Amino acid sequence: MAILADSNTRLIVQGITGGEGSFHTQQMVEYAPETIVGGVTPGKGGEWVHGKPVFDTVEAAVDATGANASVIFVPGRFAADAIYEAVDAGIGLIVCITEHIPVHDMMRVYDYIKDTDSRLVGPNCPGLLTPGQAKIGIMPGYIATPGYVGVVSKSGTLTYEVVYALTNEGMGQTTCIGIGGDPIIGTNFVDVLQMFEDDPQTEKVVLIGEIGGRAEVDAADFIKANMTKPVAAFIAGKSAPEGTRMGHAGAIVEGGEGTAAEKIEALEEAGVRVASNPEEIPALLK
Amino acid sequence: MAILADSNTRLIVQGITGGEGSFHTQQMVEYAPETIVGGVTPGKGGEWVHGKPVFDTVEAAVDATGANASVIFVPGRFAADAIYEAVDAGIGLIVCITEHIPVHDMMRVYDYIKDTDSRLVGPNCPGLLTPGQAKIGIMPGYIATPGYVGVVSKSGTLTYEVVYALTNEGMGQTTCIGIGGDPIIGTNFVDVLQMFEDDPQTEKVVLIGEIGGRAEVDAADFIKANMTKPVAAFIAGKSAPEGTRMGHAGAIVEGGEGTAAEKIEALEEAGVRVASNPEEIPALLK
Amino acid sequence: MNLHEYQSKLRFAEYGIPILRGKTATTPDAAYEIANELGGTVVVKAQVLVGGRGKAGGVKLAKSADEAKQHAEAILGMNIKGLTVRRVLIDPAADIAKEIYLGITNDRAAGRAVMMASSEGGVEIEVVARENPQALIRVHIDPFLGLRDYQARTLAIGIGLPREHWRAFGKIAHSLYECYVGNDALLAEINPLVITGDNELLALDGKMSIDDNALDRHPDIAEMRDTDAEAAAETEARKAGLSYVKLDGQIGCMVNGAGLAMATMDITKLYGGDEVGPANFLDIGGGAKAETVAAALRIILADPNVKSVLFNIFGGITRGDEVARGILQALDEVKTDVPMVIRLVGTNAEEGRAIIDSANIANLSSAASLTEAAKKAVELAKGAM
Amino acid sequence: MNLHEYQSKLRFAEYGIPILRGKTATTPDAAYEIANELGGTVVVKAQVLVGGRGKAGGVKLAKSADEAKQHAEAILGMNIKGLTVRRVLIDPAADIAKEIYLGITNDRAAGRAVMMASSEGGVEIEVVARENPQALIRVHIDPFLGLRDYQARTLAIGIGLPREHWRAFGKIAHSLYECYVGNDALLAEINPLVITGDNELLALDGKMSIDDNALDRHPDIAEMRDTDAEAAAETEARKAGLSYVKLDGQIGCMVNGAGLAMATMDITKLYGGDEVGPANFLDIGGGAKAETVAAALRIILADPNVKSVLFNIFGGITRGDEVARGILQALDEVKTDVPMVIRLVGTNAEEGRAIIDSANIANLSSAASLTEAAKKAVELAKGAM
Repeated sequence: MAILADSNTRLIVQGITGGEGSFHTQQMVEYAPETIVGGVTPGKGGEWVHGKPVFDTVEAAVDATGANASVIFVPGRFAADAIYEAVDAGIGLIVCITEHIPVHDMMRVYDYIKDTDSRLVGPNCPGLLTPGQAKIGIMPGYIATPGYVGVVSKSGTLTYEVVYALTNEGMGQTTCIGIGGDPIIGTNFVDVLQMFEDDPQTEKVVLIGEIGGRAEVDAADFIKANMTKPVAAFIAGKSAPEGTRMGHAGAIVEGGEGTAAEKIEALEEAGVRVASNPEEIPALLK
Repeated sequence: MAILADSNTRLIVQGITGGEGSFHTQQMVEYAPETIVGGVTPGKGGEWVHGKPVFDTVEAAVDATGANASVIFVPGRFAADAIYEAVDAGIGLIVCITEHIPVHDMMRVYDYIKDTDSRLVGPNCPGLLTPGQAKIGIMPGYIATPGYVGVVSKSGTLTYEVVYALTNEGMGQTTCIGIGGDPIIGTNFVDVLQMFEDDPQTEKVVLIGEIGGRAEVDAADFIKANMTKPVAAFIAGKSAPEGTRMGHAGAIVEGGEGTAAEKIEALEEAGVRVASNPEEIPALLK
Repeated sequence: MNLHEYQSKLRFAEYGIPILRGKTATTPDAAYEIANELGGTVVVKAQVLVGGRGKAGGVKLAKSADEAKQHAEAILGMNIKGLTVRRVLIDPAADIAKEIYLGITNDRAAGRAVMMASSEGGVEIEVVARENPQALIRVHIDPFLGLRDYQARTLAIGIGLPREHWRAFGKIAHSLYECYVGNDALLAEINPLVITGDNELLALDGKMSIDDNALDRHPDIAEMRDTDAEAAAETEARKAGLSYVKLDGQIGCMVNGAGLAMATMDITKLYGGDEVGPANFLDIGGGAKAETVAAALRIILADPNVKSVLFNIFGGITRGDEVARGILQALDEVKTDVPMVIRLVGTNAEEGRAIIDSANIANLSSAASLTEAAKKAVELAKGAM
Repeated sequence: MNLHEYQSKLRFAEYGIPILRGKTATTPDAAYEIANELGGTVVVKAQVLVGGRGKAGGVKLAKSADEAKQHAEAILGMNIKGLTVRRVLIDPAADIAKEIYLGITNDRAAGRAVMMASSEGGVEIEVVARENPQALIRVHIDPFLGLRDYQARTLAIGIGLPREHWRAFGKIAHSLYECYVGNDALLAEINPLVITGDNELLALDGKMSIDDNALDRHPDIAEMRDTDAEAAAETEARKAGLSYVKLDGQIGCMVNGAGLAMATMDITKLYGGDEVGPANFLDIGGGAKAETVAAALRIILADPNVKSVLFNIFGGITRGDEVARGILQALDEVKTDVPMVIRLVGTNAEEGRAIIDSANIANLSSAASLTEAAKKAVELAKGAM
């Protein structure tokens, strides 16, 4: 078991012929060859990339391959369209790696997708990894190993850091998922926490948050009310000054809201063990 | 029992202070005083019309009165907005009497409302009447009497004609509903036929259609597949020439599609008894 | 409201769809000037709001300005399916390699716009839909998202358009969608959309129909209404707020409500058989005010075929006695000898009928039911023939 | 990207929001001219991208052009919270009867835009939200439908606006929404929106923040970027495609990934305590190409406070040996004596560390874990102080 993706996933890559798309397709094919069934680039239908067929539209790809998941590598200005196309073609899991999508585009996407059966992860996220089974996105496969810890994070390399630390301590993972740090994202902490709570294989959960917004506080409320499994957390940006954006489009403390301190307080109050250094996480889970 | 509205309905009138709104509010209040709980006209909050309080917004009206239904009498260019306001305020049944709403406005309304819990009847319809219990819209109350026949129609006065004929023959009605003849309407024949089929009090059903579109053919397919109760029908426009619009925004035979002949054929094929004169309907139901 | 080809194509051009830059003429001399200015071979096309003008001889190729003038002379004033041609469009002749179809309209069943493409351009889309339905590719459009790139691509792929044209086709599809929405159109159609010998895409012929209910937000379009293309009576009815369509029969029908008006037509036809039938569709709308009834009566009686008149008024909320008085007042204004039958329903309908009867108007009688009224009107019409 | 008050208000005006038609000056003489032209009492307002300019003396009333010139002289060049004032706006003085607040931003939790109004204008909205939350009325806006009339009305009613102003307020709310969407704004705020003595509504002060990710579709806005308001290093970093924020500490941090960069800052602070801490946030993005590392290093070393540098690179897909070579190449370009610690993770990380160590660069050492690296960098910084 795992969440969202496993060895039965049938994934297509939107933007498969682009530089990023092609490179990461190769990585994904190497990691779990059977799970990658094709790709889409308009006008390149009929070509092959890393042994996988390319289609002109998502619908054509779905018809030919029975794809049920898609990962998006197209440039920012085409990304919203790629998401709409995947939704309209009935793709159940859409993982958008693309960064720099304008907030107004994402507000429309968010509204459109919520009344459909599709789930969007991201945008501007590393995707997800179910060790030994499926890799959707850009998370390096070698950092993870199968096991019983679920990892959910707003971040990219910081996630790798924590997953790598878990693996080094012999604590394998069910699924590692980066939900992205943008202001508007398709899947939030609470959604994933619920999935981990429901997943029989996941025994413990790691949450990696950062300054900005109140998603971590909502997560704390959810954990307090609904979670039976132990949760450890790290919140990045304790030392960040107010009013300054720290890289991520969402990482900014505005009007005193969204500080690391208040998030840590809420999480601790919900019984979560919060690390002051990401390398402490494995110890907190023991 | 009845469908959509009964003596427990709590109705507000959007556009209650206008000429049409005020006149028909009076009619509705006379018919079923308890079912009318107030009205909305922006800027007129605090006034009273026919003994009913006026509010500035639908939300305020719902908060104060517990309204669960709304009837809309505002002019065409404000009608879409009035529908959105009613939907957003959580009104379950929205009956739009207003005519001349542009099709492009209605396509947006139709799309917006379909993912909500609200049902729209109309626009450009006479509304509905559950004899002895509730009157929502402009159908004259005196033509109907309580009984066991459900009536659904695209038309206005033609509906009155049929209902009046039923009443004169001693055949009372459960609910009479005019769905409107515009190209895009919120509730279609099939929706209402399903409700009549499910309504234990309704024993027989009358369907009144007209040329244009294929709603009557869809209704025939539905009746054939799903209905156990007897249905009689009349289709107006047998003598209408192709390519000419007959009053209703939707009543036009285009490219040979939507003729009365093909509708009558489909209905008869589904076991419906189709009248060649609306005054025959009561006899066909006996 | 339907737009002429030249009007539709100018709208298309505003939205970036490539068209031929022809001009219109209402005289042969003007046609000569335009053809001369354009140079080379031109096409002279009747601007008339009806299909089948090609077969009727309303579209002609001209190799010279003189020839264009001759063709214009023949086409201007031509009667095509009852409409007189008052304007021709002179377009440069196009070098056509391939004709396709692209159109958009609202799909009632889906509640959405549907864009359709077919590799068979120049053919009426209804014919393609009927005879070769798999050749017609459709995409439904979310009214809030608008046409998506992938949908335009789906159309291009579906009609087998070579890849080199996808980009140009996609731009035209987007433009057509924007033109459809921006003008509150019920239909916007490019037929044919041609690929030229130079591999360019070009809208050769176009058709738009605008939603009458939205004309108040498009005053520029409302001004373009071609009243020449309407029967005079229809123009008059429209101005009086009535909905009127002239038919071929002998019984003038005046009814409140469109559905009831159609039903009334149907019943006169039912009882009139092959001999007499409805002379018109006419919906006078809610109530029966004297001035509305008078206007309607004038329009009905202006038709020389009319041998009897049938009033069918279902009063709804209005009282029957009020309706009766309104009708008498109207009859006072519009004097006529044509026999008339009136059938009134509503509160106080009996009082209404009594008022009609006691007015003792020789050519006006009343009936209790629709069936009775229709039969009477049929007999009266037959008697007057 | 934040816009100045005058830029925001000009955008508002484009969308039909009433503003005062003042002008900006960069010299006292120009301020005199503007005040003279406007006549009467004027307000001289510092244009600076930071709050609290009023308290800092950056907003002054002037009864004459001479007085305006004096105020401009005092304000131009003034330092407000670290930013130098280079421009003043001269507006006619307004006759204020009442101040309200109207703003719109995106609500992350709802995934939608939220428009907010408060009867307490002129106060920072965060303060209202904290101290008097029931005074802040909010409506969430469907991105496809846009602001509805009834929502504007809900705001007007909620803040107790007299009915006579609903219409004008509604128009401004719609315009502000259109301005927010049309400019891809993250925030558009009128504060205060005033009711004048003549009962007119007027946007007296405005603030807009534009989505950096959308600037390529707003080249006109991108050109308005006020690089004076950025630290020079931030401008340089932005041009190099780096995300850099200067902080007050002594340890320069170079990290790939924003979250990891923040975590690295936090850990240097954790181990540095009150004595030393992070000198910056710096995300070099994916991979670690030599030229990117070199540009980042130059920016870090330009800060005279920096006493040690900490590289924390999680190679992801990239191989550790490649990263190590990229860093060595960069160090070859940018010579420095500042002590540096490098911590490398990724495939072939050990090989990478071996390459670093064998390069035998006196001031560069490697560490295996983030904790070890941070502790080392702290020690090195303390040692260099």
